[in-house]
Amino acid sequence: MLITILFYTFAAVLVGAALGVVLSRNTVHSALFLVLAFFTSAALWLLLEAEFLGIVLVLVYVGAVMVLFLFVVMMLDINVAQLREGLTRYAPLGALVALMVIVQIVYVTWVRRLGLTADMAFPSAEPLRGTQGSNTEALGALLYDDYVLPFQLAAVVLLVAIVAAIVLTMRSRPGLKQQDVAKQVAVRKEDRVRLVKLPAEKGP
Amino acid sequence: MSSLATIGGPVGLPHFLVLAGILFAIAVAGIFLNRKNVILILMCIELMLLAVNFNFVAFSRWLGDLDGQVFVFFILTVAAAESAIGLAILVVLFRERKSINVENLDTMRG
Amino acid sequence: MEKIYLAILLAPLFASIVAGLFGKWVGRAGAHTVTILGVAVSFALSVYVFNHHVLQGQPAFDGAVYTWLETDGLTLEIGFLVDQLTVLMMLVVTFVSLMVHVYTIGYMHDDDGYQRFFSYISLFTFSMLLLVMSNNFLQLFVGWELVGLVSYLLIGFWYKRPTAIFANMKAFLVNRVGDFGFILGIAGVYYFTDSLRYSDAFAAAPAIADVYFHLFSTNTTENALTIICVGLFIGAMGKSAQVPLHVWLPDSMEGPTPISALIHAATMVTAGIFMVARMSPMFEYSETTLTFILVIGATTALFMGFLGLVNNDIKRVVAYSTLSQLGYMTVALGASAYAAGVFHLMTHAFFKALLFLAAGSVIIAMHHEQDMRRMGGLRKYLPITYWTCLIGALALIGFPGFSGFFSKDGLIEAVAESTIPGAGYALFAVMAGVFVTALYTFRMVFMTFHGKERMDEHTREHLHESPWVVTLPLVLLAIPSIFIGWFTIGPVLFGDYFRDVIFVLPQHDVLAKLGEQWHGPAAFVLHGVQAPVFWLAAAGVATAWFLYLKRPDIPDAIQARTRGLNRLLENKYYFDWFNENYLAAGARAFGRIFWKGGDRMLIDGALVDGSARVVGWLAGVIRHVQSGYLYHYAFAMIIGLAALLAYLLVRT
Amino acid sequence: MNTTPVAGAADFALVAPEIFLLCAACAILLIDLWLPQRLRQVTYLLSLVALVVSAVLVAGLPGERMTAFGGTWISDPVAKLLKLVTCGTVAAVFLYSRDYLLARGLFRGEYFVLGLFATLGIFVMVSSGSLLTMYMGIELLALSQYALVAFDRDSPVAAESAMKYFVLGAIASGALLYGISIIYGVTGTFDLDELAAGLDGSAATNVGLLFGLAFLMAGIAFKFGAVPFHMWVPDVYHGAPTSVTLFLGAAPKLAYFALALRVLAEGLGSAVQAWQDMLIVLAVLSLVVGNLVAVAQTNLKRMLAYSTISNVGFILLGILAGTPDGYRAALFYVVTYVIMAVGSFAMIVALSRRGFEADRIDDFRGLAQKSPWFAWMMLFLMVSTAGVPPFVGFFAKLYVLQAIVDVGFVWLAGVAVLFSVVGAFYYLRIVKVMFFDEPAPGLAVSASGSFRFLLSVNALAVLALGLFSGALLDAINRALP
Amino acid sequence: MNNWPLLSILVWLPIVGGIAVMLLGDARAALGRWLALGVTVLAFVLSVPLYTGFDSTTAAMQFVERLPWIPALNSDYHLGVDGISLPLILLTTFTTVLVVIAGWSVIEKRPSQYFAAFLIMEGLMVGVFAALDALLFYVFWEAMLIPMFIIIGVWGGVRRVYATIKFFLYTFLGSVFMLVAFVYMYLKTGTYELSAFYQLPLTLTEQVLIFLAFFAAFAVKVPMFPVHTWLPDAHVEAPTGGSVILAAIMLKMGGYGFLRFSLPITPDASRELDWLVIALSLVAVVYIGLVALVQQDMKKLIAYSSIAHMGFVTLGCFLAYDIYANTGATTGAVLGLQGAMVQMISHGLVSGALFFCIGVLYDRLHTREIGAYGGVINTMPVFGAFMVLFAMANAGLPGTSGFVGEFMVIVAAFKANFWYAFFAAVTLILGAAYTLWLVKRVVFGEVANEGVAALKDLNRREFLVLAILAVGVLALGIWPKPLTDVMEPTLQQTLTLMSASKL
Repeated sequence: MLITILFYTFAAVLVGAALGVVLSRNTVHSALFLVLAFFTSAALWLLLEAEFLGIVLVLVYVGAVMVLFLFVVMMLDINVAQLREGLTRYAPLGALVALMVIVQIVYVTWVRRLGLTADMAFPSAEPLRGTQGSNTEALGALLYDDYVLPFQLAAVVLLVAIVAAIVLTMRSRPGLKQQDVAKQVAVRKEDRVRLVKLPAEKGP
Repeated sequence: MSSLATIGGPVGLPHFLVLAGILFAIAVAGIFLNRKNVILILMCIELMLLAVNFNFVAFSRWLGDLDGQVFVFFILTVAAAESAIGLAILVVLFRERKSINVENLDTMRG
Repeated sequence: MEKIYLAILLAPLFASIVAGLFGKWVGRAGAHTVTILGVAVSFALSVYVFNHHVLQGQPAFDGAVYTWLETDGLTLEIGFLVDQLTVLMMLVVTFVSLMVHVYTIGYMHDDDGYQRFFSYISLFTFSMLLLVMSNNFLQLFVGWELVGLVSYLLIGFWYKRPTAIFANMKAFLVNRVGDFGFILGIAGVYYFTDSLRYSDAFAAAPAIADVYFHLFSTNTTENALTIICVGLFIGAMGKSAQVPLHVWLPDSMEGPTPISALIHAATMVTAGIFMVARMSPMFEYSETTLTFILVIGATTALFMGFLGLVNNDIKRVVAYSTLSQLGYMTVALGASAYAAGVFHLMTHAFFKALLFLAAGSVIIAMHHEQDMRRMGGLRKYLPITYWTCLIGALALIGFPGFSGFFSKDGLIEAVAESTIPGAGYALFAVMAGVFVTALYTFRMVFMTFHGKERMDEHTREHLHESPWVVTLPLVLLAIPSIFIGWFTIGPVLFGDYFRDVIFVLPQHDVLAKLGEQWHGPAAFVLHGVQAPVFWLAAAGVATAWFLYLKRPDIPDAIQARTRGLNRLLENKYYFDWFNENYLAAGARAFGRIFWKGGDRMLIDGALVDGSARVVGWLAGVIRHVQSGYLYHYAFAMIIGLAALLAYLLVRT
Repeated sequence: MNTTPVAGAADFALVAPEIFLLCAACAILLIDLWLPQRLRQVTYLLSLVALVVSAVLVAGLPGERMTAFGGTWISDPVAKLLKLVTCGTVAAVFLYSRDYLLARGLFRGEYFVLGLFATLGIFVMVSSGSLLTMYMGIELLALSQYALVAFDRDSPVAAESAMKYFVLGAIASGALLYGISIIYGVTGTFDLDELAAGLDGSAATNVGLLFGLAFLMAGIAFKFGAVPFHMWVPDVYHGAPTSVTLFLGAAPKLAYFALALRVLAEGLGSAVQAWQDMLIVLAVLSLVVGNLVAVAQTNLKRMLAYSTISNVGFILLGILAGTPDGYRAALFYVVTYVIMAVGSFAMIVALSRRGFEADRIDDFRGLAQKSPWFAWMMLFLMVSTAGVPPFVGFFAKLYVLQAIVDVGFVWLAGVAVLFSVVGAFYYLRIVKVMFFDEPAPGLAVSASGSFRFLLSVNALAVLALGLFSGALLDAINRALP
Repeated sequence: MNNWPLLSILVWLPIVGGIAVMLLGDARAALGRWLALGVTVLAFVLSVPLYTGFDSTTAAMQFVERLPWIPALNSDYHLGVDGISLPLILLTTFTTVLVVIAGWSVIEKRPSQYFAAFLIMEGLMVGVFAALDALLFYVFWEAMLIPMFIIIGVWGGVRRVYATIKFFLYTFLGSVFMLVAFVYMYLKTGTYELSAFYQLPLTLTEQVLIFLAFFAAFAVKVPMFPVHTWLPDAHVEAPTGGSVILAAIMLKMGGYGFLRFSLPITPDASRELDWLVIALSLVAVVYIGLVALVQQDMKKLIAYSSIAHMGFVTLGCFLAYDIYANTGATTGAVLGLQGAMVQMISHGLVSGALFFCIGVLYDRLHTREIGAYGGVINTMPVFGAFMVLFAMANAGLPGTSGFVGEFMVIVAAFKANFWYAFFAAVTLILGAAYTLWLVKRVVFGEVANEGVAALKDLNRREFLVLAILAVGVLALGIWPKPLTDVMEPTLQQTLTLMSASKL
């Protein structure tokens, strides 16, 4: 019962937060709603015994990504007034389509039960535990064993993201003092040291 | 720790799936309902991925199979990378246009 | 013998090629020498062949020269069928052609296209020989069209004259209408015999006569042989200028006079007559066709004669006379008196060529003035021309003793005997025609050679008789015009000259009935003098004398009184008017409708360019979906996704 | 846990090319950092070397189908073929891009590095044995492409198109993932082999599976650029620097083909009827919209983008046949299309100069008089894409037609050829502009020797492959037996 | 000589020559011209042994060459000639020589590409007629469009772009359906071999669909009403050489296709649908004849006349079924087929010659409006003579080649149905009407204007071309037997194939 109450509570908050993200006229508010959504999701995931992921969601998402978002929002000095207009005349149509998608999803998952014949209730979750009874350990074992390849690829994806972010945003503005590694490495002594031959001063 | 199964309450897989579906739909609607702010779109994308993750987590729990959670792990990673690039593009866009208004992104059409 | 036939055929062709392609090198003298030589060879050899087949009674020759093509069991050959009919035609053709060649030297003396002209007339001789010597329908058709081609070239010989180049096109096209029927007839022959040889067709004719087609609906049937024969006869109508395909012949007078004589009087236009006579084994079995022929021929004979009454162009009067006489010949064919038709063809060839050449001589003298109203009294300036012309005129009106008398009288009597439906009308027409013929013929003679001199001073001062090259052919043609009937009427009409060649069913054999009363030419002449035909002719001459010499004011008065009739005649029964304003204009109008409405608007405009426009329009419309707005794009994706989901829901 | 490690030396041997490529990319990234601008050529050359070595390594892979890393990785002949073609294509793209980048001050090492990362992404997709690996590959490729599109930071259109691409791509990723999640839920696995083994004939009517499939399909369709998930294509092709368009238009198609092949044909082969129907709709729409809208374009890059969409229709036709013949035909189509697309975009590059993009159709006016040779080369490429024999584009279409007629879709073949005719119109328009119009002022091909040579080889290959399409067909038959 | 791969040489020699000419470039155009002439003459000379070495007693394919081409599809590089293709190949090599001569000095714009295009065309056209593999055939068939597209588009008249795109798309649209039909049959037989298609049993529905697909391709090419409208445009805008090739050879491919593909492969559908073909053929004769009558542009007039004449080809091809139905025997059927073939060859010569004639005028006055001429014969007597000759041939005058085919088809048509012959024979009148009216307005009459007054008669090059054509036209008219003998066994075989039901 408690679980049920918790589920519905969090679910309601989650949906509300999601709506808040979409409907809020202030970008910062949206971002904060999103944070809220992540938090409630983490809670729900905990109900599903996905502790590691719940924590990661909070840590990585709220801690890193959302901060990044906020950072960008702040940095870009956006004309808030201009962006405030928010939803427009197409809103009803959009809502209708969204509703349609929801109806379809609900129909399939709820009414048709995805065509699955098995019990829809959650079974006991032993396999989700590692030898230590920890979800994290079990995940780790999988990641470094079965999924070692995707794991490495995830690293590459992050690398690409880094490279891309740098390529796109780093720019050398004129007048900016910047270290040029290549120049430093390629420097030759002729460039730096000028040997000046001075005639010896004649003694008096 | 108590589990959903032991309680045997009315909250089952479909509840989570529907919740995820609703999230997904809201995210999608958010993308095309929003006429002004690109950042909001990026947030909606995050929301959408969140919905997907819900599915995975729920299925993982229901199937008793950790692979789903592994997938979520990767999605989170990728999503982070994605938002980094998305924001980078946003920055570039803003530098060029001094605006992140979606309605201004229409120089190419037809 | 084959080589001789080939030589007859090819000598003029060779001459024509030399004169035509190498005219510059051989020069004027070279051109006329070689062509005259060519035709002379043909003529001489024709005489030899005549001797061989007719006088020595050698059997007819029927054989191929070379295989034109061979397919599907059908062998198409170029070959010869030389028998009495052929020989007769060959003689007529080569003789008249020779005369015309000689005459041309004088007539075309000052023309730039001298060599070209000789080349053409030699080519014509070749084509005509090809036609008459043929032993199959293909070659017949080839010759048929080739003579048409030469006719086309010659009518338009003076290609700068707008009237000439209009007339030649008209001639060709009208002939093509005839050929349209002709080729269908030929195709019909092939349908039944799988062959185009005369012999096969003739043999099959009785059998074909029993076959019936459903042409217009399944309820009506048409006799197959009738269809074939009518088709063939339509060809003849074109070539022999029968109503309503006669319209080209008067216009063809735009060509130089020698060819009017050669082609448009003596030879080519009689090809139709020849052809029907040649096909007598087929036509005999189709009485419907014979009736058709009778009616057409009779109409032509009478009504074209009327037109000769109102025309003032000397050549055109002769031309209408030719039309009328061709009608006579056709009537003879329709009455199954093929021999009479061919006989009239032969005599007519001489006297009509004579008349034309005489008219040409007049025209030379008048410096190419053809209007008879500006002539008169030429008798004393052009004595030879006058006398020869008079001979021709007497022959034409059928003055007893002249060649025309024998043929025309024989013909009329044959018609009188005929029992084929339509014979009554035909008899009336040919009888009335006699009067009309005499009237217009002597109108022409009187207006030209007698009476007041109506030409201007300048012309009168320069009037003199034509050179010998012109008068010699006149004289040479005048001789047979007078005498040939005496010698030939017996064997040709009543004898066995055509025995093996022309086939007549016993119930149609009018000439045989006449033959029962045949007592030689002299008796025939005597009988002729008492017959109404003679008196009709005499009345015609008298009327002409009265109207055009005695009281020249009366014709104008008559004309003033009968304005409607006069207009009808002057407009040639409105045939040309109808053809030009309805047929030709109609074709052009349809062409324009089809082109502008069908091709341009419907097919090109609506379908081709239309589909291109639709594509362009659609492209423009769909293009707008690509609005550039991110949310539209996203929206489209979601719609697509929703559609896929919807599909899935429908499916499961 | 005492399980034996999933990965061993043998596994790593199968990913040797990828490992090398990754190391090379990282190395180049580092080396580039230490190079002065005037030595930037080194990066370029090293990238080419990396591709060549990768290709050699790929060629050295075993010829039969093998799996590694617990089934997440597949090494089979078709993967080998696709990787080899990818190496060649990317190398060509690099070669074509050099002058363009140099002229615009974009000649930076990152272009090549991102290109290599994208190549790695393609490799991963091609060899994916599970949906997870596939997803990683997709994202690796996609992220690299987003970055490449925005590579010209001073171009407003590039940023705009990158943004569109990114957002829509993310939505598509979301849909794809949603689909994967449902399929995972229904089947309990995202290993493709297990998936295939676990499904039977009833799969095509399983509502859950189909539900997932629909989302999955949306993702795949987006990647391909099939209508109605195509909207990004014209804008991105148009907005990106031509050298990037060159990249986008070519090699990734190979990966998307692999995506479809692996997921639909291998993983969900039992549900063929379900995805066949969906693909029919997508394919027909792509043919119709792609060909129609291309007609109205004045910008060559946009036109080629729509042309891509229509060609995708053909590729999908091949796939939807659902038979080995169909997959082979689609593979043939993809490979040849890539060759033609590279050449076509390279032609734009060849004509462009600093400050002049040569991407309007009008810019090709009178090329036949200024540079007849290149006009003919472009003609080859255009008529080949239009599907006129004896060029290879014709055979590609032919094989696709064979495949769909074979499964009874004669009407689809009819639609396809009908819209090929519409398509022929706009390809002809290029020919028309080049050959029939008077030259535009200042038009000339100012490319370097190697560029000219490669472009000529490229265009002539279109002809040669057409004349001897049997050889390529044999190779493909061996790769996809 | 018989061991030489003659057909391959005829296909590839011109193509290689064309590429060589193009590579020589405009700077060395003079050399290119001579090279082009050399290649075409050589090709013509090499095509003569095809005729002399041809065994005209058999319907079997001769000079066969066969190499594997696309083994995976069982598609071979398979060439050969029989009685149908041989005359058309000869016509091709013959006409191309004349086209090269005719374009000798007239083409000033990009001459090397001009000659190259024609040479490549020649090779492809020979390929079309020689291919015995459906795929190979299709490749040649379509590839041909490209050089023609260029020829019309680059060297054409004012509306050349519209015309050439229309031409390309029209024919392309028709052909693609044929491709689908080929694919279908390939899937049934497992090979693209033509002879396998002949033996493939097909239901009536299949046959009808395949027939219609073929029909789309061939009817456009012939062209038949109502898909003919590309032709006048293409002809009018094309340069002289293009018009000649178009009229002389490309149109023949439609007729060839009917004989080679439609009739033998879908005999039952042909029987079921022969009324359609025949009706459209007769419409072509009458409707198009009337349209030709009112044209103001010489080329357009001849183009329309081409359509009308090609109506005889299609008519002749499809008479057999009605002949059998009407007479209970097939006598006359081969006559119709022969007529169709002869008509094709003859039309190649005659319309080619007429387009040359118009080209001669156009080169001088740069207009094709009939109204701009008149009395040309005064200043150009030799030309006038040729023009009249070819006009007469066009009007089907006996003694010229134009007569032979028409005569055979009309005569055969009577066997099928009186009305077929009736409407076909209308061409005697209409054909003469539009042709002679053209001659009257252009050639005859007083010198119409200063332009005509300043005309110069034929130069030696033009004379040569027209004289050669004139000889051809006359020779074929006077003695067509050598031509028909070659075709006879093959057409008999075609008749056998088209009368053998596949059901």
